[in-house]
Amino acid sequence: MKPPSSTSLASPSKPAGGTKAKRRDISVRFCGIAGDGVVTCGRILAGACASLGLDLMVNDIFSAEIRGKGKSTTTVRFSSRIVHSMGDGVEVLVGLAGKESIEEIKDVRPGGCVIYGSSIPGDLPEDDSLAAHVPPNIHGFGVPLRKLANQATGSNQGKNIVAMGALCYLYSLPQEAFIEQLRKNFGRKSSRALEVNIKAFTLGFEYCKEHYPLSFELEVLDTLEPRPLYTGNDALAHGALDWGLKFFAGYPITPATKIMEICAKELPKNGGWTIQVEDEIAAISNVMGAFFAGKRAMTSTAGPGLSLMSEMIGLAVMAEIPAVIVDVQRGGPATGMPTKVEQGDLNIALYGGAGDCPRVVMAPSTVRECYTGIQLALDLAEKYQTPVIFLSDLFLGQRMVTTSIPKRVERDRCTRKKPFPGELGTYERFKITEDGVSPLLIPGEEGGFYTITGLEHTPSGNPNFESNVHSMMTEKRYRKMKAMCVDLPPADVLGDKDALIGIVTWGSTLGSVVEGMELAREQGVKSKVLKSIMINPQHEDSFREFFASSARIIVPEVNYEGQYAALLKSRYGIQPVEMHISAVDPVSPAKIANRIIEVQDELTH
Amino acid sequence: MKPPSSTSLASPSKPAGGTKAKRRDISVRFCGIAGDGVVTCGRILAGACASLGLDLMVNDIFSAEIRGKGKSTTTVRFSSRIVHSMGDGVEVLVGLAGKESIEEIKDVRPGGCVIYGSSIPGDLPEDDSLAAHVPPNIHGFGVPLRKLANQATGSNQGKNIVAMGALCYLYSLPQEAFIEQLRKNFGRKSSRALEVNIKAFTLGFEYCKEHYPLSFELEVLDTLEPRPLYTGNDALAHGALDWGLKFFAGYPITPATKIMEICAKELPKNGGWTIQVEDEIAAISNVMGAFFAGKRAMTSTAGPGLSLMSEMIGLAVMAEIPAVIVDVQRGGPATGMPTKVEQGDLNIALYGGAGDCPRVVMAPSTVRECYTGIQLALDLAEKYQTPVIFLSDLFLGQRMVTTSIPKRVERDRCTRKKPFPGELGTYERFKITEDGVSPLLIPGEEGGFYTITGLEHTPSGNPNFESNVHSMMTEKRYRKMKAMCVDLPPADVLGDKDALIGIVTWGSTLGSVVEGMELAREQGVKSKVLKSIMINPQHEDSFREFFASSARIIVPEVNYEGQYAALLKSRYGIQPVEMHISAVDPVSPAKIANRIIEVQDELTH
Amino acid sequence: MSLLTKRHVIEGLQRAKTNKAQQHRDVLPTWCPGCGHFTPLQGVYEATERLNIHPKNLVLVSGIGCSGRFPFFVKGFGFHSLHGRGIPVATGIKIARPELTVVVAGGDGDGVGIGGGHFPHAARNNIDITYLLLDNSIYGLTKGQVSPTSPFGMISATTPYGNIGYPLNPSTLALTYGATFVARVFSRDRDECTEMVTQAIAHKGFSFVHVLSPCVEFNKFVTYGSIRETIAPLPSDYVPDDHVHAIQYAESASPVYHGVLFKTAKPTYSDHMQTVFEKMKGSPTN
Amino acid sequence: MSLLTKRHVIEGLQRAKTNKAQQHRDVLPTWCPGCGHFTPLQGVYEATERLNIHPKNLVLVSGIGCSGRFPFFVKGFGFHSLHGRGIPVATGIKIARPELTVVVAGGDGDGVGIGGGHFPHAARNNIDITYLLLDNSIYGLTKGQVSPTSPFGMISATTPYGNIGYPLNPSTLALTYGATFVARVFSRDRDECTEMVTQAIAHKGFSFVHVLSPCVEFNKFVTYGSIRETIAPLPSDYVPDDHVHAIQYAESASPVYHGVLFKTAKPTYSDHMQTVFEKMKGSPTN
Ligand SMILES: Cc1ncc(C[n+]2csc(CCOP(=O)(O)OP(=O)(O)O)c2C)c(N)n1
Ligand SMILES: Cc1ncc(C[n+]2csc(CCOP(=O)(O)OP(=O)(O)O)c2C)c(N)n1
Ligand code: SF4
Ligand code: SF4
Ligand SMILES: [Mg+2]
Ligand SMILES: [Mg+2]
Repeated sequence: MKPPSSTSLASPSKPAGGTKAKRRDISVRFCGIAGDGVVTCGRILAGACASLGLDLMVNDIFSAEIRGKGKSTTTVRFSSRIVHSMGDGVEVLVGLAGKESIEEIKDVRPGGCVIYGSSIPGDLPEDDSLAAHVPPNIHGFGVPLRKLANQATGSNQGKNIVAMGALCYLYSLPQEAFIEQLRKNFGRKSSRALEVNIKAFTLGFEYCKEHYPLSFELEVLDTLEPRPLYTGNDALAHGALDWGLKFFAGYPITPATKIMEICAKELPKNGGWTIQVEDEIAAISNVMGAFFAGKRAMTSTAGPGLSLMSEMIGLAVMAEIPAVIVDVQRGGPATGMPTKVEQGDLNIALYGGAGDCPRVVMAPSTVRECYTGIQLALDLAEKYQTPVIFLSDLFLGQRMVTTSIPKRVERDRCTRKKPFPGELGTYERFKITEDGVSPLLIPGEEGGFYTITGLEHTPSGNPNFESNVHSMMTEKRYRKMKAMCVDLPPADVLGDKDALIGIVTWGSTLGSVVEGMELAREQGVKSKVLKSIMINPQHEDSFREFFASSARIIVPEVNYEGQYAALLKSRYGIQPVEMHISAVDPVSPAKIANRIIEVQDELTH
Repeated sequence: MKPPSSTSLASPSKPAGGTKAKRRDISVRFCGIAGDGVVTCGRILAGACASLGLDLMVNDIFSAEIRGKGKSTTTVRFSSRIVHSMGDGVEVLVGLAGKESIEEIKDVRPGGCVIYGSSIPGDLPEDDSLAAHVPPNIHGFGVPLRKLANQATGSNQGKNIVAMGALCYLYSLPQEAFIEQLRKNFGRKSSRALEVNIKAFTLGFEYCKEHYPLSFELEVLDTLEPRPLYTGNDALAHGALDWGLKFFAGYPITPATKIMEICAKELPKNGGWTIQVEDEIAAISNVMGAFFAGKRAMTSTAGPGLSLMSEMIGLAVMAEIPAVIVDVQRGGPATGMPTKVEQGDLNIALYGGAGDCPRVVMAPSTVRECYTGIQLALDLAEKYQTPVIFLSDLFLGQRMVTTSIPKRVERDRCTRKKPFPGELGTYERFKITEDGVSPLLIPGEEGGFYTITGLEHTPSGNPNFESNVHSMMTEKRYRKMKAMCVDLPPADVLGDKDALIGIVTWGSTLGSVVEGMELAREQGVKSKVLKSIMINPQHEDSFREFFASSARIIVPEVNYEGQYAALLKSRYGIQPVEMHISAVDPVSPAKIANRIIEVQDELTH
Repeated sequence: MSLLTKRHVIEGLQRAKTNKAQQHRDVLPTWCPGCGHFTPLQGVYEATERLNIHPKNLVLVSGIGCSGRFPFFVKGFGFHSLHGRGIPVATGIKIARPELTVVVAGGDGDGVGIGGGHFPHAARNNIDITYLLLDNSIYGLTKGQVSPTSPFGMISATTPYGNIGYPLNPSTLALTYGATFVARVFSRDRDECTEMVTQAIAHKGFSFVHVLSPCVEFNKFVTYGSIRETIAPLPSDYVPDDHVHAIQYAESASPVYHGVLFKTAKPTYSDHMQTVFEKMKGSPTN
Repeated sequence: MSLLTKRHVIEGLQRAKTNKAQQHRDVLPTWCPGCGHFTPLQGVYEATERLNIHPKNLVLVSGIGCSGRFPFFVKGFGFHSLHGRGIPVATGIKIARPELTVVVAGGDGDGVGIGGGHFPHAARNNIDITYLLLDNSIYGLTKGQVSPTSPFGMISATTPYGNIGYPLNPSTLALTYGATFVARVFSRDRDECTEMVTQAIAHKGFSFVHVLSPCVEFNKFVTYGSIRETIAPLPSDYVPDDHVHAIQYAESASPVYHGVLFKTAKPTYSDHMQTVFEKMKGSPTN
């Protein structure tokens, strides 16, 4: 990673003053209640930063309620270096709703600041005033948000944009980038909307310029180009759409619904279709029907929906029907916590089938991998005639980041194995082959017929319950899982290859782990992490090698049971240090770093 | 185990001749097609043996088809010692359908015999004639089954009873016991039916007496009393009925349907009720509703149904609702092999829930444990407010054995924890307690109200998604699993306690393991087995101790993946020798013995 | 148009007397102001008071959805189950404890979408429960997707080019399934709603109330305004005792009729259970 | 009474011409002699021949049950899915490949019990598939338990004291759900069955054939004899174009009418998809 240059983003007209505190990266949290425009703030700040070529990550946290008084926050972390995670704490808290923001102050890092709406003293009881709770090691910037908003818009609306102006000034960020975002955001509505919002922004900016000489500044790298913004759900949907998806069947469920909504919009543009069906059982049934009929198909859901699909996924295994099932995990069990993140569905993804029921389980770690990974999922499903469960999660699905989506590559990586014309006379749907994959005719194609079934069956597909037939077909179904390895990406080692502390994690937790490793490294403790999008099957040799080269293994994951750790223990016979991280919020890199350091201490003592 | 005495079952009038070959136990297989009366044969032979106080086990194997030409077999193994399993091979094959029986000959042990319908030579093509396939080391007894049946009944019916008479003579079994069974079986229909069947029996007996001097004889123990016969499904249903079951909701599925059918008949006799609902989701929902309302309730199903219940079981975990779910396992995945046995549903039982979803999983090993185990299941469900998955299987559920059902004991082992009157003012449905169990008010009881929910919630039951609340409640849910250990039966060690080879198995496979151990012991190799009806939670200390005292662990189970072995590996860090036995037929004790001996060889070399 | 808002509920609360089911617990309804679901909630408060049902004997069951939050707002025992599963849970409760008053509340997605396989059976078996279907023709809680009762052509988050499915009619379904009390009511008509809910709870057998209950947040097509334009009371001489007639009136799209569509006396499931128990008593097998 | 037995099927096989769907594959039907399900099977053989449907374009979908074995006996592509899931699988197939002829066969338990939540939606969306419901009012494959269409009072393995649920009427359900072709036929009437199946497959839109198809093995209450006593053809002047009228005739219990109850022309789901595609072409967002 290149060391940061000293260039600053401040507009050239404004000399970089020596009084400005330098920041390597900045996290800003907007906190408010419904109607405060918290999400808009996040989008505008993110848009501005992305247009400046910064790397960033946005995380929204909504309250449980439908609407009403629930609190919500948006946090934007931006940097000129790679942003792996939401980090620990924030630099800036923008308290749009004063009272609700008080408990967020604990997350503001020392030396950071709080922007709050200043009001006439005594207006509020002391306990409810944000200003009164700002501790001495944090800068408090009072801005008369309501007054200035009123001045700009003639109403109470616009406090968020006033605060944005203040933020822009205080962190020496280029005004034009923000104005441009305001234009994008409000220009479409009406010129009056745009005008009053620019006014609000300017009032906030000018107020601070007038009252607060002190400011901060972000260190940046030299060459920065505007970057596109994606959420994991966006990337996943577009990955599939760009990879030949033709049919989507689904049932709404937080936090997966967005994927269906994108597909509903985009698929008909290319002759594809999205149907919202009556439940998740129908969704997976429709997908299997469509894939059986030769079209790439997918569904997306969360834990409750995946549970309902268990039986049909078993059929996909038995009858060798391709299917891609995206599970955007949320807190469980049961209805659980629909708006909170957890990595709790690994067990059901791996084992949630009656009988011996091998299935492919994948878990992307980054927004980019949502895009590339879902393409691999579609490929594997089609080529190996198997269900693929793709475990995203709420944090990965909803976080917004700057990312680069790769050009289409390896278009023909995995395609359906078709029977040779010569084979047709004796066509067998479930022909025994070395790799377990049988050549596949689809309806409408000439040369053979078959009936697929969830009953155990002979190679030609006829029901049969003899012991040797069952063994032969079970082996075939498991053999595909081995054969698939040729098409799988290798498991990568990140970090210090020679470190004795090895970390294995899965899914979206990787970002925090990478950042935690960097923090530990700053403390002089080296570590490495094995990154694999594949949970089952895996390149087992890479894992074995990694374990052999590590003195201690740490397995951090966001669930109580240590679901991945259990798999690794049973598959590889290791005895790892397990980190079962409680759900709800993104994983703290500092906690990871601490654990790495602790383990290092144990190793050396 | 007492050594067998030399007393024989032969009727006193008939002196035990020195020519009779002694048998320690006898297995008889009847093989025929629909209409041949194979099952009747099994029931009569079993009834006769049970009335003589012998121990026995019966296993029926039906063809896949609804009716039609499918072959079916019934095997009865009886002995004056404990019959742990179906054993390996059979002593006698009774070929009611000649052609279909040919492939069964391979299972007849050397020195055993085949009873076949003799006919005029040339009547049948050589290939289809059973007689032509009897090898020299097996005795063939031709009996003109059809002719004698015709003589007795005036029709082709009754071949089975003729064969039964032959069997009775050849093995020196007491005629009266058979006549008594014929009376029980046909007496209810009409006196004519009884008469012709007794005639058929006698003709078979006399024919053999006339033609075959040679015969066999069973060694018996001294004191033998008539024994009752139960299948696992019978025992399970009656166990629940005797233990306060008041409601059963279910959906038919082979091989579990029988349990519902018994409950449908019996429950209304005590003011209980059975409803056949629209699907398995409704079944588990009904059960949870009834248990919520304070009544002991249960459902039974097989793998496909258990899959469908996944989501509701998650709710039972989250909302702490008792539920007992019996899964009579059959071959999988998907519709699989409805009439064949497999232990393939352990994974879904343990892990088939979204999120962190702890549940109790039990697996009885014997018919007797079906009775006692389901009572424990009901108790644990009620006391610990948790779903309990009870894993029986087709072989255990359908096998018929002589067994003793214990008297009602420990009636108050586990009862619902109720709030103290003083607690009512501040009643909290999910109160945090040391053992994780909250005092429970049920609808209609006075003093407090609550709403249970599948959302994460506070102790009072209100939805709440805060990190600390989720941690606290997750811990509570897992804590119950630990606390429960006080109510669990210990894990028993069977076999030679000082052996270095330790076996851990689960469910119905135990019987074959015990017998395999005995066979290995006869070869001079000692071993021991740990028997635990509890899969989760377990008395982990007993397991650790067992593993510590064993040089090598063998884990035999009837599935391809080694589902239990995976649990043991990850839970205890052991590296067992795994035996993944292919499904379909009962497990061979000889295979177990061989593996024990092999492992012993490895240990000593 | 006078919408029902939280204010109404708070007023209701203030009027409430202790130990009556009408008083909800410590949780204030979390619905959006103006949400149609407030009216049937108020209906349950008043009906249980009128019928003098002690809250300890009242069980509210629901699935998931905005409508699914119903039990939290009522004093009594509540079972907030899973999406679509309110009816089978309630069936189990009722068979186990016939003396309890069991009310199920659920949305159109919950009851006609994912739970659509359960509805027919509680109805045909004449399980003595009351089912309030709060129909806003949208998935509210998940923020605005089409539902099985959404009109053809409706734009929603998952039908950006318009809904190409035709809607089901929950009142007709209830009739076809064999419900023994079927009423339809508009959430704007607070008094009628209370009246219908009261009759439904009082009815012995499976009673169904189809509440047209707009989602002010996400449904811009089916609104208080759009419903008001098509709705009309059943003719004053309408007698709700003819099944085919009832279906005909239930199916009518203009006007959409409200009122009691059908009502008949028929032994309930529990009644039949009793008959079996009686028979058993006399029989020697007992 | 001349029952249809395997002999008929074998005769059918012998008459079959190669490459026609009427010829089943290497699997002979495993049903009991006399089972009602043979007649609709023969119906599919003859209908596909009459309609000249090439087996490569024919897809038979089913759930689980005796009826579920249907696809194995037909030449074409078959999808023997899970209990109750034939309809959603067929929906996926049809949307993905509208040019295929998709026929679903299933039992009363399969379609009205466990699969009862799917049936309404394929019907209301007018998915262009044919659904043959082989109704024997019993669970055949699992050896004789009550089904949602079993009459009140029926003794079965799970209702030893008589069924205390009231039956659903699949024809009425299909009508209420919006099926655009609904016929009822008695499995004894081989020619009418063939005719109905042919019309159903030829119909554009969701077509439903309710086959009264006795289980000779397990149902001693609903039999060829009992059905013959109650069944009658629709009046000769009956015109199957009025929905309420159709429901009235479908509901009738004595007599139970057979024939085409309802038939209407309505754009199918695929038609509406096409309309959207057309619109997209013209739009600049494409
Ligand atoms: C199995 C499952 N699938 C999906 C969801 C997500 N979900 C929650 S509520 C809901 C639909 C709500 O619509 P409706 O039932 O009409 O109730 P409303 O919110 O409109 O009152 C959905 C799809 C879920 N909780 N569980
Ligand atoms: C999920 C699931 N539950 C239960 C079963 C067992 N089962 C197989 S067929 C059947 C019912 C058959 O009845 P029906 O659908 O009427 O068909 P029929 O055999 O009468 O033609 C049942 C309950 C199953 N295969 N899968
Ligand atoms: S989103 Fe709609 S249904 Fe939900 S509370 Fe708000 S108005 Fe009511
Ligand atoms: S059991 Fe009944 S439904 Fe099944 S094949 Fe036999 S007659 Fe037909
Ligand atoms: Mg709704
Ligand atoms: Mg049937």
